[in-house]
Amino acid sequence: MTASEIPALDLVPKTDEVQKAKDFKSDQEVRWCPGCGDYAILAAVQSFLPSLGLRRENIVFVSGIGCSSRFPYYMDTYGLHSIHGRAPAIATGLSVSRPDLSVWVVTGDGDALSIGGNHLMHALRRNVNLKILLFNNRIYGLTKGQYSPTSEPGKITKSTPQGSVDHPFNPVSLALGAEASFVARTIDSDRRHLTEVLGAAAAHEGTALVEIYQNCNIFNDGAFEPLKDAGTKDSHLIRLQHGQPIRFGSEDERAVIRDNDGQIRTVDAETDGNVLVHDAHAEDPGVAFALSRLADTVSLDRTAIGIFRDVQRPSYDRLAREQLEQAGDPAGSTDLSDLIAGPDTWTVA
Amino acid sequence: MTASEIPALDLVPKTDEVQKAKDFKSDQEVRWCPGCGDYAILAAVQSFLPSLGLRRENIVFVSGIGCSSRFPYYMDTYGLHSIHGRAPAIATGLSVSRPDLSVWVVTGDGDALSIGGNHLMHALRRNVNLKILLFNNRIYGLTKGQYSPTSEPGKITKSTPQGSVDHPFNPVSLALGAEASFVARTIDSDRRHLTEVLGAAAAHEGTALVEIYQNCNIFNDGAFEPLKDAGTKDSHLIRLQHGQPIRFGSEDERAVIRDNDGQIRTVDAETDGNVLVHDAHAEDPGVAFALSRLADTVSLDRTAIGIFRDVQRPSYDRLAREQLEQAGDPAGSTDLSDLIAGPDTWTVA
Amino acid sequence: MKETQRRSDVVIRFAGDSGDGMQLTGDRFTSATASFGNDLSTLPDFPAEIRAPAGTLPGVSAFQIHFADHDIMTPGDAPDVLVAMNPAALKANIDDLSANGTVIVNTDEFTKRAVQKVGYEANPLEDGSLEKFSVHEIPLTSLTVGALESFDVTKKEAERAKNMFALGLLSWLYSRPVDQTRDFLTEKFGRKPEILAANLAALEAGWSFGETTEAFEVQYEVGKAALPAGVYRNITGNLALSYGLVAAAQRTGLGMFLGTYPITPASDILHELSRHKRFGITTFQAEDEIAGIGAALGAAYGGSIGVTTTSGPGLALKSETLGLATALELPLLVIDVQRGGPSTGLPTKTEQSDLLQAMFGRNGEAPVPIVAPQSPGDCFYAAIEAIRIATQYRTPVLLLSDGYLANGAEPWRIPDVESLPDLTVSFTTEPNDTDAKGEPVFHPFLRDPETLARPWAIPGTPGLEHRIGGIEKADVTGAISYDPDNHDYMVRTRQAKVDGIAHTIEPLSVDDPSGEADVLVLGWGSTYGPIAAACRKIRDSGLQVAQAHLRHLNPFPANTGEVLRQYRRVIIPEMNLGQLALLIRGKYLIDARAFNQVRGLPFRSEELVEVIRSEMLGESTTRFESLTEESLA
Amino acid sequence: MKETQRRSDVVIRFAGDSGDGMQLTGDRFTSATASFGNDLSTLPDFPAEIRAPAGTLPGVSAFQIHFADHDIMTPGDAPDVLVAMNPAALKANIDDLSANGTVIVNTDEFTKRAVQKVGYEANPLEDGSLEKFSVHEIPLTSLTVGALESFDVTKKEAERAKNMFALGLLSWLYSRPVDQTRDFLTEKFGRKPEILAANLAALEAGWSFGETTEAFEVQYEVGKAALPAGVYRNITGNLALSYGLVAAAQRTGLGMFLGTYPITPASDILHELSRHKRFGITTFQAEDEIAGIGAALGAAYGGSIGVTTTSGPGLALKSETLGLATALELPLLVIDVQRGGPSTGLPTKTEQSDLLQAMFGRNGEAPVPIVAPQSPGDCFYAAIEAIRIATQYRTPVLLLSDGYLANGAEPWRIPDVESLPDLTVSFTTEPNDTDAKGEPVFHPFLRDPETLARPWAIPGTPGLEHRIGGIEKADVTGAISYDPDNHDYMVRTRQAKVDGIAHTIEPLSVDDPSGEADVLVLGWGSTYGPIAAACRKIRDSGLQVAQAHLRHLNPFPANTGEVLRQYRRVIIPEMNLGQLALLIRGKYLIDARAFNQVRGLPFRSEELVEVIRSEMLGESTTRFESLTEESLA
Ligand SMILES: Cc1ncc(C[n+]2csc(CCOP(=O)(O)OP(=O)(O)O)c2C)c(N)n1
Ligand SMILES: Cc1ncc(C[n+]2csc(CCOP(=O)(O)OP(=O)(O)O)c2C)c(N)n1
Ligand code: SF4
Ligand code: SF4
Ligand SMILES: [Mg+2]
Ligand SMILES: [Mg+2]
Repeated sequence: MTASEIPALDLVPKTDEVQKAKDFKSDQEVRWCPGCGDYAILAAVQSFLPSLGLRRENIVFVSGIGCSSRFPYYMDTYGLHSIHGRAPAIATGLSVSRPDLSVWVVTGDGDALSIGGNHLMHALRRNVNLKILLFNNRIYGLTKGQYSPTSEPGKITKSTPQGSVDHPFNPVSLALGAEASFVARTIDSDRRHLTEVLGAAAAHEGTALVEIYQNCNIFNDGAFEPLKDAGTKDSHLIRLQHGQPIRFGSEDERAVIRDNDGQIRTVDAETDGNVLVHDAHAEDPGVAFALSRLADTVSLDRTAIGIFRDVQRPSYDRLAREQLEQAGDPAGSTDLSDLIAGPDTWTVA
Repeated sequence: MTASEIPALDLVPKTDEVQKAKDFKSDQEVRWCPGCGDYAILAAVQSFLPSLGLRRENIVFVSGIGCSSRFPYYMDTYGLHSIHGRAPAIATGLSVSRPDLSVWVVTGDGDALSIGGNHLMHALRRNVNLKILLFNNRIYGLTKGQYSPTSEPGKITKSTPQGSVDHPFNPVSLALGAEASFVARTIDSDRRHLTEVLGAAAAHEGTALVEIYQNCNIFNDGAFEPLKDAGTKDSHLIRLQHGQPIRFGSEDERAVIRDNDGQIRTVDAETDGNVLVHDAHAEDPGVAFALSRLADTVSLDRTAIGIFRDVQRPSYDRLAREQLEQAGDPAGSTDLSDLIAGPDTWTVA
Repeated sequence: MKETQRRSDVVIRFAGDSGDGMQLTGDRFTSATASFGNDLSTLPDFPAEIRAPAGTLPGVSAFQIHFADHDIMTPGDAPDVLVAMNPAALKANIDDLSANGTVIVNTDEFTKRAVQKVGYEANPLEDGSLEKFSVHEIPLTSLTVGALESFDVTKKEAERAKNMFALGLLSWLYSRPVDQTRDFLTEKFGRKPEILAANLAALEAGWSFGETTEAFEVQYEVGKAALPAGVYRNITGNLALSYGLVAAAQRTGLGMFLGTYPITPASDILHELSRHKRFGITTFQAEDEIAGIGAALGAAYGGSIGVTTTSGPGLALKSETLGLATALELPLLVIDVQRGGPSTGLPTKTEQSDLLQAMFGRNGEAPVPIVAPQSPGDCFYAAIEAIRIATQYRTPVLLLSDGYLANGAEPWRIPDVESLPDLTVSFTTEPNDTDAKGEPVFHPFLRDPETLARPWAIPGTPGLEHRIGGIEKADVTGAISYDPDNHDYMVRTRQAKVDGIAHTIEPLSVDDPSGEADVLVLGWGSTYGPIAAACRKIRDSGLQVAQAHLRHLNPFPANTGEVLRQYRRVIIPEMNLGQLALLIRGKYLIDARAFNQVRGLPFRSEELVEVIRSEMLGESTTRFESLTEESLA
Repeated sequence: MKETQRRSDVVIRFAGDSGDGMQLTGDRFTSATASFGNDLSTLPDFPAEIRAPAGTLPGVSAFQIHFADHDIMTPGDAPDVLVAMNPAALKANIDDLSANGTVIVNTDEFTKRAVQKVGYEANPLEDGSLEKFSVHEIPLTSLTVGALESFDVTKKEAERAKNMFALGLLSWLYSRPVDQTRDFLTEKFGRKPEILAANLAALEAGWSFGETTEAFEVQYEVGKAALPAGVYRNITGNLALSYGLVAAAQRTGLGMFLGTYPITPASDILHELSRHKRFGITTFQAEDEIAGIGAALGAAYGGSIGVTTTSGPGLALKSETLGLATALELPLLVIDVQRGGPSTGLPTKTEQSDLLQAMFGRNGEAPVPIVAPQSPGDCFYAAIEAIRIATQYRTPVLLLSDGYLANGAEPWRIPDVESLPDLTVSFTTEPNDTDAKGEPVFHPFLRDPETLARPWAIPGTPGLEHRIGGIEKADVTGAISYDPDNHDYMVRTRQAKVDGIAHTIEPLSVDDPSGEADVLVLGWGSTYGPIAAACRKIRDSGLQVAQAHLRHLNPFPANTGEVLRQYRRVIIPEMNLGQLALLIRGKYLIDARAFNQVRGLPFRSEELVEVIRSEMLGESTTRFESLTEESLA
């Protein structure tokens, strides 16, 4: 599906030129640590964008502060590196006032969920037309290694020498609780999956939240190793695919079912009948939420990736635009004069 | 259950004196509009507190800004009327540093969910030992009637003359997505239910979020009428009771079931077998979340009230205190001297 | 017919319970007075509570109007007439009444209980305490109910119409027209014909009561004021500000985006603008102040006129993002309708105590131009001027209004919109530089040599793709730079850009009719009226005094120092503890005297007269803040 | 044995890639130097990126140390020795080197590609551009790898030890002991014996290389400094500040609660305090800065010493809550470790540009006392002083440190903890007033007549239940009050309380050995060292100059005006655009001259010498900011 076929991108100008990944590379030197997972994501995004066929100047990346938030500098599009946690708010003003832009937000687990949690939630609830890429490395990278709101309990970091006593957020659950219309999760190292998810996000009208598990090899190396290691990944990862029964394990020997008490559970070897079929388009987010709860925060066993939810709800942008249009255009300066005069005037000669 | 029997209140000093509601009335004139739902909540809280048997001076009410946030002035306990949205943060510092206090937060839908959304979410995730009463009147009262994050779509207010284009939060869903260990909903006018829920919240270790539907008779009169009106309330309200099958309607002719696709639904007249039994203590919040989704935002049909979730998870306060205790006491000034000297010193004669 | 006496000006204060409709009554009286052709000025004063409990002091809501047959400057120091709808209203306001003033009381509400409730030991109508005033005791409630007996309304509804009775009575007493009020009521109650009829009847009854009762022997007349020719309307500051924004947006040719969060007394600007989408204005009620300014900044980046409105506590929250805007060098308008502080303070009262927050409330060297209107109607022009600066200099601009301007009203000569300045903005659409190889390139921080403004090149412009951010940028290219000298240069350049605005603003002008004054009173913002009134009174008494008023607080007009140095003494009255005074002293080393009040209310001009005069005559200066050693820090 | 020459002081700068371990190398050299008994001062300077790409200019990380046989004030203007681990390090630092300075370069990294990557046209080691320096070309990497051939480490691991080789070499060159470094490595690599062995061997190899190679003919010695008697340690500002907080908490007898959010360069205070729970210190990493200060304020309400730490952007976010703290009148300590602004600015660089934000960055009149340390070790005492003021006056206090103090180090005489001030706090536990009926009551805003502090009565105290909030309060009772005169009174009283602190702080003292100076240099914060060094140099040259340094920025010491007026000329150097200068000029009407640099780096004392001298001699003053009309606004 190219951009011209994506209704959500209707208003964004297209190009006929053939674009390459390198067209999206800016002249700025990339300044992440060697080995950082951010490189893989950058490369994936740069390779993915040409498939949309949008005019480069109509794409904007807005970010907050953090290692991840350096992202816009490396993209040869418009870009705004803002302040900590506020990117969704800033991007909201841009997106609502400029329907001809494809607006992407790049943020980190601290930026999006700690200081910026409120803006993220409100963007989701309003369904502002933003594609939000949340690089979750479960640590504060840029400030050199404090725990974040997604760090596992008991984590020992610079600020928690005795181990963190915080219970972490699950970004997918949080987003679903905040009325998100599109929520997905993917992994820095899985280029194909990442690209697929980016495509679905781009095609979505409204806010698309994409959580990307990202390795910070300096301060939290191997955080997602169980999901990457050849020995464990098949047993740990649940790949959600719309319309497919949810089975996993190297030989599909595990499955997700709904149980008698209403709970969604994973089981070993189950008969077909009971296996839950994934419905990303279900109006009710209840099952998607339940799927987000399967993962073990520490071992990462039963971690679902893919698109949890993707439903249609008019974007805030569209509804706001419709009100503008309904209001009509003023009849030039006559109207302005009428407005400021109001009904009660008198004349002094 | 009196305070002495509630483990969560172990550390809060008790009194033998018999307390009455009026012992909790301060000398300040109550300044809400005549007819405001806040009066009923105030009366309910004042009547309820004596049942805990706590020493009055060990109870603190912390609030933000809004009509609801005037609450602490009317309680003859300690009280702090703070700034807009920040009460959970302020109360966190108080609660964590003072385990001998029973700390209550009073907030509104704007205060808690608009400007203060992030602090609320983080308190919930950490499970700070706060009892949060969220007066939801689906409007900004104090600033004279703008829509709030819980207002229904299309709402016409001072700031939305063409109707709001925001999609509202569901506070119960949001809290569950934010890892809440206790979430309940009740109604200003139902004194018995309100009192019951307050009791359960007080008995909970960690954050207890209680959403209270509250009528603002000036700017949003009748917002919850379908849940109060004798003609509609039985058909609209789902009263959750732990361990009970979830049936509702004036003759229990409606029920909540889990469906084949994993969804939780309401149905008319259903056989016993399929009716969902409410389990407020379920470790997995999936079903509670699904129950929170049943309500229709506009008509309020299928609105569940009661305790959605009430599970045990050690409070942040307790875990933080344990670390303090583990660290031990310093050996007076010797230890302080050792600390500041450090290992590498030299002497200048 | 009764006797008619002429008055050159009158001050009336309507006071009652929050639920008594005093704001509406005042508003209607104002409207009639405006259309009659008087000059006028108003001061609403209402409690922070929505409906404070009936019959209590904190529940009193008041509205003061000053109207005259000549141009006036203030809502008046002391009312000539107090309408007190209940004991609380009497108690809360009686001390302000001018000597020999008139009191009209609603005796129905002076029950023993009601009187005691507000702390009167005895009924003030009976204990002789009102002796020095001319008191009219009128059972307003029962008269209204009586007049409406035959109407199809409940007793409560009838009682509620007592404010219209009072309005009718006062309209008669001061010979005000009531047609407009009739139209207004017809519009308002169009769908409730019984209520409409009752209110019209109450209005009528009040008028007739004046005409027939013996209590009132004289009717007063206040002639039309000789205002400059033109078409006039009555306008409040918040409304004028809103219209100024609409007009400015139109003159730039761009859309406007208001990102904001409700807060008293700024919310009405949101309410107003949300009704004018047809002028290309998008209003966004954000989740908080930070998101409000953030969204406005995002929209500005996209090429809209970004605006955010707030009051003091909200401005504090916006600090960090405002700093980002100074670093990004994008146009942005931040409007602070100041209220009483610190913290929540006195949310419905007025104050000028955010000036230094506006100047300095950001990390690092982050200069922001500041503009302040001086009267309700002037809010219109101040908004336009602020947007001129923001767009031409690519900078956030702060506009400081206050609670008094916001809600106060005055007659306003409606401008010809064609005469408003042309603010057409042109975005950069082409490369503006060449690289080492001579290829055309776009440099987002290559400045206009005149204004030092950087180009405004918005997303969607092909070939100008670039990235900006809050980290220090290299001169010209805008690439991230940690170079020490570049940083020093950029810090100074941003400052120089803001300082340079002084070249495009009118010089500070002095009002000194005789040209012989050696004392200058310098003000800013809403104190213009009281200061001007005080200066006029002083001149009327035969002394000379000069007045100058700053519309631009940052930068100051280029001639400010020169002007101030011409006077033996400069006096700066402010509704804060001396904030402008600090800036003036620090910059010009002039021993300006600060006269400060932080009472949540505008200055009374009589008080200013006293203060200025004592300074002129070299009498006691104890009323001045000693700005030296002891107290200013 | 080689020849040994004495030097009175030396400045060395280690520079390399972020990954080269230059901070560690500098740290170890410092530690050895400190324990040897020199006086010293250090300046780390590292990029904002965690690991900027290897071999690039932005990736260069440097550490400068100045050590001497006498007391010194600064890390030195220009290094005598530059250790450059790669071409980027050479390029970024060579311009700072003193004339005839020594360069030690790691030739292994000077490949053609590496040299071109940083923009050198030709290899600087070959093109003669380093001619004026004494250059030692040493293949540090290969020598290290060679020395470790027999060790059980990978080549990469061996290469990584090259910093230890360099450290060994420099230690030999300047006769530094290496025992402590050995101990340190043993501790650090205890669990990786091969790595430990390799590092120790590399250190050894570096030392031997110096001793044996002919490249170095002379070894240097810098004698012990005659510091005041006592036990010393080396300490950075952030560490001293952390210890000051622990000590102050102990002296108050209360628990401490740190509510904070990580931000460079303040985070280390959180890291440090989180390790000292046994002193009753709770650290809370909040979701943002607002929650950080909020939680600290909540804890203060509960009777803890509430502290929050941040840098400029975080202080902006805390503004609103800080205003609440001034209204609640509760003790609270807000620490701002200033960095380069505006906005994100230069996060790892130093600046003094938050002073006016600290003074005025809140809505309404919300005065906050400000304390600023003048050296790394002084951070300890400043923390104690700030907590004294906060607890005794029940007020939030701002402590302004900066990036230079935070990360810079100096030898510090360890104080006897018993000699620290007794800060015991007593809460109010009994009613403090009587009501109309003579019954005992508690009035939360009945003030101490001496300090104007209100009682601190914490929850849990029976009989003193009361409510406080951000709305204006009635004097004494603390009930909500909208009364105009009460508001004016309360605003002035809060100001008077803060002003009154001046009575309890030491008067401003002047350093003017001859007593004959007529020019005074006034500073605050971390500029103390460079200013003192400059003044010393001027005096050494036979001229007289006076120095005074403000530790309290609000209120100023009571004698400040008196002191300043004694001088013909007052010069105020600041790392901002003249913030203290504005306050001093505004308050004292003294035509103080501002000398400003905003380069993210401490002043070089030579530059200050030039500036001060030219002012003394009445020569060109063009280097001064003209604080009159044109530029200060
Ligand atoms: C207002 C503010 N507070 C704090 C900081 C310091 N800070 C910068 S990035 C960051 C957190 C980074 O974590 P995350 O968002 O997870 O990004 P990452 O570096 O891990 O990609 C913090 C606390 C800041 N720059 N601004
Ligand atoms: C920082 C700040 N922003 C805005 C306001 C204005 N304000 C006061 S209360 C309120 C919202 C009230 O709504 P809600 O929390 O629902 O409380 P309610 O009055 O309905 O009980 C707002 C926007 C403020 N006081 N402070
Ligand atoms: S610190 Fe971690 S997240 Fe940041 S650039 Fe380095 S590896 Fe990546
Ligand atoms: S405005 Fe509404 S919420 Fe506020 S006091 Fe009045 S009725 Fe209650
Ligand atoms: Mg992270
Ligand atoms: Mg509300």
